[in-house]
Amino acid sequence: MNQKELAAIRGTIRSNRRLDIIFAVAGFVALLIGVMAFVTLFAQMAYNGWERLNPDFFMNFPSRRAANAGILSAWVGSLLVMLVTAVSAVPLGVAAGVYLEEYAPKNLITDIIEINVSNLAGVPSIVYGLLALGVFVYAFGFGQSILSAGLTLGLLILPVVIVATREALRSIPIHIREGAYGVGATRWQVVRDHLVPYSTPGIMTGVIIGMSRAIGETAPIITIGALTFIAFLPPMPISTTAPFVSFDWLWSGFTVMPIQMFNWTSRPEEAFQQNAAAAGLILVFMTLMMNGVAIWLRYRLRKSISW
Amino acid sequence: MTTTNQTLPTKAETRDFNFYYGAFHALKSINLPVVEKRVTALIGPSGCGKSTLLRSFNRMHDLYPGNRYQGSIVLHPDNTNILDPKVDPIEVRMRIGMVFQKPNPFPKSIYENVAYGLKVRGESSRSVLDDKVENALRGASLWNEVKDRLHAPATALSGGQQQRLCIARCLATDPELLLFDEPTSALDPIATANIEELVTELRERVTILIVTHNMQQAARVSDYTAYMYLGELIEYGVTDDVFMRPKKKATEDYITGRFG
Amino acid sequence: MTTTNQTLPTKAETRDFNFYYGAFHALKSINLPVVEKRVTALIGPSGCGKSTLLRSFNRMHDLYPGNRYQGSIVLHPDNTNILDPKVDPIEVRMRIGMVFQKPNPFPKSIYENVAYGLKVRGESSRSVLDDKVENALRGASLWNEVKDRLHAPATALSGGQQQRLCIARCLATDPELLLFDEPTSALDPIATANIEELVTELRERVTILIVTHNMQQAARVSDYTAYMYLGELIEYGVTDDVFMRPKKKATEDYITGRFG
Amino acid sequence: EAIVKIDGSSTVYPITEAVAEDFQKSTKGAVKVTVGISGTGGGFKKFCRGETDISDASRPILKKEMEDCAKAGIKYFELPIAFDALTVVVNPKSKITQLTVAQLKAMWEPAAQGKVTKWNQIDASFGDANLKLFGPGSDSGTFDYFTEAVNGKSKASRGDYTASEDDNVLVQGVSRDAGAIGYFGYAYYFENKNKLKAVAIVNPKGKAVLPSEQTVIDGSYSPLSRPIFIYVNEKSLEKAEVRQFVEFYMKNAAALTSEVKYVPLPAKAYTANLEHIAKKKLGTVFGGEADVGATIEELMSREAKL
Amino acid sequence: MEVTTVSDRLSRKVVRNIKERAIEAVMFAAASISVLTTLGIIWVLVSESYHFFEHVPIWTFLTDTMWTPLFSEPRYGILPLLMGTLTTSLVALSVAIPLGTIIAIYLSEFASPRVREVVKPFLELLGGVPTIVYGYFALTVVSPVLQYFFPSLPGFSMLAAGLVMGVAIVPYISSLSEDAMRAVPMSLREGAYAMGSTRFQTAVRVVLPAAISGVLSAYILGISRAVGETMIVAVAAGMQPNFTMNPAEPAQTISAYIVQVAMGDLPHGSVGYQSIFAAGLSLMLMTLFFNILGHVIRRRYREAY
Ligand SMILES: Nc1ncnc2c1ncn2[C@@H]1O[C@H](COP(=O)(O)OP(=O)(O)OP(=O)(O)O)[C@@H](O)[C@H]1O
Ligand SMILES: Nc1ncnc2c1ncn2[C@@H]1O[C@H](COP(=O)(O)OP(=O)(O)OP(=O)(O)O)[C@@H](O)[C@H]1O
Ligand SMILES: [Mg+2]
Ligand SMILES: [Mg+2]
Ligand SMILES: O=P([O-])([O-])[O-]
Repeated sequence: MNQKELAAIRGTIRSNRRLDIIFAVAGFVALLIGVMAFVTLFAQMAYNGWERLNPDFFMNFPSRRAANAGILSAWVGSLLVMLVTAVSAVPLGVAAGVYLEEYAPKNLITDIIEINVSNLAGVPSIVYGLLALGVFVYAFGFGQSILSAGLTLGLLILPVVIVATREALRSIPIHIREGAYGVGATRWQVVRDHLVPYSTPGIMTGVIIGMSRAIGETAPIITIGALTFIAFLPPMPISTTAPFVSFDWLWSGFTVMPIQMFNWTSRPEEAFQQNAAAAGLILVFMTLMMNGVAIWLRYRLRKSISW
Repeated sequence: MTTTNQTLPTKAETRDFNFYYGAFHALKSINLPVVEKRVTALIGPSGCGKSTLLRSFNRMHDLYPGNRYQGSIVLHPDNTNILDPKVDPIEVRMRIGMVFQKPNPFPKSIYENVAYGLKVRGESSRSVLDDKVENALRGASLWNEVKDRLHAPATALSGGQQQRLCIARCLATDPELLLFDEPTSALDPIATANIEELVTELRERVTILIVTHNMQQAARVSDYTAYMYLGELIEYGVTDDVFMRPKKKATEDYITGRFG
Repeated sequence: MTTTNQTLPTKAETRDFNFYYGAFHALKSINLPVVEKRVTALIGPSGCGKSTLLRSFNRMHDLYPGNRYQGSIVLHPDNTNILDPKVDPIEVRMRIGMVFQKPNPFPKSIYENVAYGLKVRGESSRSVLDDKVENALRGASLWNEVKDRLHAPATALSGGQQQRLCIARCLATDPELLLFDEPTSALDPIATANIEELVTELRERVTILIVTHNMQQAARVSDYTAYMYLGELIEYGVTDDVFMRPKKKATEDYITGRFG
Repeated sequence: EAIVKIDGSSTVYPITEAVAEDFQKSTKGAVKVTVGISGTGGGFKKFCRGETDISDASRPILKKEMEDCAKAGIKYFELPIAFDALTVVVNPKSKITQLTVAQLKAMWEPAAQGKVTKWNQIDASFGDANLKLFGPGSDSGTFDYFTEAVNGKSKASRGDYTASEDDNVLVQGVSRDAGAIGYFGYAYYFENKNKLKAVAIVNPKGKAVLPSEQTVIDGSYSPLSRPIFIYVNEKSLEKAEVRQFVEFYMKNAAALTSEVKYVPLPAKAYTANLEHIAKKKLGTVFGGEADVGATIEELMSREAKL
Repeated sequence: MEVTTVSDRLSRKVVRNIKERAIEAVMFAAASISVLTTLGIIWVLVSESYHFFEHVPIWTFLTDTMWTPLFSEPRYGILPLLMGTLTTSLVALSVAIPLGTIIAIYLSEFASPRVREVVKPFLELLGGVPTIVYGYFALTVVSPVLQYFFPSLPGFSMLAAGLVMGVAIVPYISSLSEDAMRAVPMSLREGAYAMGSTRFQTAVRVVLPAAISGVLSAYILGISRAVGETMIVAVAAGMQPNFTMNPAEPAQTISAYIVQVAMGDLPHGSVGYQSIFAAGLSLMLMTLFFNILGHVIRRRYREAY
């Protein structure tokens, strides 16, 4: 290649490179916008709510006096609702995911299920609220209970769990399956001994991401009608007298963090806005923790399971 | 089909066996005997159907939709046609073990890997398991290397060790026939030599059918060789005969490296 | 290093070339000439560093973190050391083309695939593009098969056609040196034969460096052969010499199939 | 398990919440009280299914709801507990200080939609600023009452105004827009006096009156003050804890109402409520219709019907 | 192998088969729950809307340009809500799609693995922030800032709500698009680089087209999210059914209308109450349309590397 051709090539490369640089800057700016949005949002809440973050705030029930009001019933409620959500969505979602990935024959029915799952993932959460109001609250008579709310959010995250399960299963190489079948395992044995254990971290990641979305959901909980003032905790699930476990709490009224926050933001007194900001901060912190756990799990997954 | 030494008992044989991936006719009228307690090698250019044939022996194709068997594969001495729809593929796989191209240990401990086949068969006594695991690992010449870390994850082993572990996993369940699909193609030369030696030793105990793309390997380890091309069995015979005095021009071309 | 026919001009050569994947020393002091308008084959057992060496010629390793070159690879006639940090890897890649093991056409039309390199080089005249695309496809013996469907997606072609398309994609930009990394290992025998024939034809126009695990292929297509083992260049020479009269015992063992 | 279940209006909620909080404290947690916000309508739906003991309501029970209750055999007491003074506010920069009901009507009536967009269309002296309207959502009791009082017909309003269920959102809106006017409960004005300016409303006697505890109780802030209620299920009252709660409510309503910035009823109204319960004066005095401008005395003396 | 008689083997097989079948049936039932959910949604929406449409002709519902179902002279035209929904979605998507795509390309092709490992979870966090929090952020921070630059902008506007909603959706789009681009095999990138492409050329001319079906799916999910997003628009967009596509005006979306009524005062069984189900049905049909579109696109552009 002679010098002239080389010079021409270098010119082309230089002009091609210019786009590289422009884009790198654009990418950086785009990222910055996202990051800045989060930082301002967080800073604003922290600025407004910082003072209210003391132990009393966590241990107090709601009150008409902003300074005495706390989030005890809200965070306990959120926790219990999440428990029901997890207990309902995880087994169902995992079983459905395993069925679709490992069992389902290719036919019309499974096609329908499949399209349906991807469609459900896009259904607005407020529509789930309408479903829950009609089905759980009235048709099944669960009322505005922890059970209704938990099941509603369970249905809401079901597609997320199903998709995460399928993805985790798909990432298990085919030769692991063949190895297990090769020594004479039945399909269920393969699923139980290999596929589910190996995909657990992946499934967990999906579940947690789904849950961190569910914990901040406001609209469907509003539609089923969460309580706003509840100055006691649901019955304890465990007792010292027989039969030791009780499921009464499932039927108990409740409130959750986003509802508490929503309620406070709509109060006339300025002081409640601080409470709302503090509750928002804690809510964001809760999702942050959950996401953190999910990220950590994903990291562990990459480390621990190698094929 | 060529003649073979019919004085030795056959462990299995395919009879007019055809196989279809959906509409694609991958194996055409294969008649292949597998002599008991001997090593039979399947050779042929890439895509000729070696793996397809091997995998038919333990009904691996059942796992995927659209595959179709035709004809029969008979397992002796009980004369079971393992392709018979009435025969449970799980039962077939319990009798016939398979080792794959890429070592595929489960991401569990070494012990759990070897014990898995036994557990699937309902064995739960700890002492029986311990014994059988040790025997299988010895059989796969792996015992000395791993006896101190039976509960370490299997994936931490080297490629060659992993492949021997997979062999141990099969041996633990005493298979009647052992299938190998290019067991050394993902391994380095030293690990390859180890596995080849192991195959030679195993032949005393178990019937072996092995696919390889390496003709030298076939020559070194096998007693019988089958040459396949485009889904057909071109030539079968005692290994030395096939390599030294191939009957078909196609076989000779392949063996002397004129293509492939 | 063995002697070589020094009367022919060399297109490129490595000088005391070492390569490290992080801490792993993958190539050790390689001195390899690549003779102009000839085919040089790199052979050796799996993992010996053939691909690593080949990919160094167009600075593919720059794409991943932690890789390190040492020594030089000189491109003639302008005597550029392509490993020099001052040399732009993009410029190197514009001068040196590469065809990979697995055909990797872009998910675009056949035409767009071949025109891609030209467009990257700033060519935008439709008629120039049309001409060069046709020439490149003819050069890769693909023109007749695809001329009626230039705007069909490239991924719809068969494996062998895809590989020839990838060759055409390189040819369109008139590379000074063409690198092939096991270009036929994913292909069937007929496609393989086509590619081999093409390589033989191409040698008239362009210098070729080809990695292959198939010794027969090396023997058939190459003028010079380099045998590598564990990151070292063991033997280099005219192909016939290396195959018929290897100087080193290791080379002979490998070529006669005693391992690998 | 002693539990009192309450649901309903968001307007009444702060008062009931305050009562519930203190009541629970006074029983040392022996009785549990829950309060929800499903809106007056949502509250009645539950109430008439027997799901709640008490329903908060910012308007009297309607015909449809009376029928529902009757069908389910639910009988109830209607207890007024406080006044809410609907407050008309403007941006502090605005020159407006007082408005007549007719002027309000000119702004808010359905016919004004899309046509009345400048202040000077109401009165030439108001300047040519754009008229920006803020009000509660069309499904709230406040909206019903305001439209009835101003436009003469419940739910008759122009639609092109910024509506929100959340009155703080309205506060934000009015405080940011120089040409803004809005209406909502007194408490929101009281807590945001620095950002808003209340407008005096010319009452039927021709006097411009600003809302305050005083003017509401003496009836001069008219027609924009309205009573708000709780409805108590008769059956529930048989439970000691509900009876106890209602009694506690009536005893403490005056103080707590002021504390959350609503206007309490005259003291005798609360005792009258308890008497009505004792005398089993069941049902509503409104006959399923909204009613504007009635004084509390008049209401207490009316005959109730189920 | 141990000697087992044929009958013994057969009986074991029968037990095994029954067990396997039972397990399969249970799993099938679990998978069917998702279908039941959809049927449940449709049943609830349709049965309540049915009563609504007894009062309101479908034609009026679809063509009237006023939505005042709770006023004394109710008008039942869904168009204003629809336009509010579309306008806020368009504003949101015109932020989220470019931003999300650029971030995805940047993370997948430009950023170092370390940066990616840190930034991606951070972005996903942004997607986990409760939308109610975003709503107040839009109202109390973004609106005033916008008003500072455009003094004529009202305190509630589709613009402010849409912009914040866009930021809230960015993580969905960037994360899924990045996944799709990561899934493009290295061999394609190597092919492009070997031809002398720069990073940008590789990213835009080879990787992006190769990942197009995944990227489009991410867009579709983003659209569904935008269309169904509730709390942000309920708080910040103004709750005023407004027959306009001008983002500088306040408006109400379908979802916002539903929460408004759900929290409100309406007696159940009234036409006003039923109207939320008709609105919900419209919303469901819209997202269904986009999801089916997404399905078709995925079919059409399925990755073929
Ligand atoms: N799942 C499948 N569906 C359709 N065709 C298949 C499938 N698997 C393999 N084939 C085709 O069947 C033929 C035989 O494949 P097979 O894998 O048995 O070849 P092989 O001899 O083992 O080759 P290799 O040496 O590359 O492993 C090939 O043409 C292959 O393309
Ligand atoms: N990215 C990498 N990081 C670390 N080590 C690597 C990497 N890629 C390859 N190696 C190691 O470098 C050595 C040479 O690898 P290379 O791929 O060049 O071998 P090869 O001769 O091309 O083998 P094959 O015939 O299997 O393609 C091997 O030991 C391999 O394990
Ligand atoms: Mg094979
Ligand atoms: Mg290689
Ligand atoms: O909740 P409301 O006060 O508007 O009935």
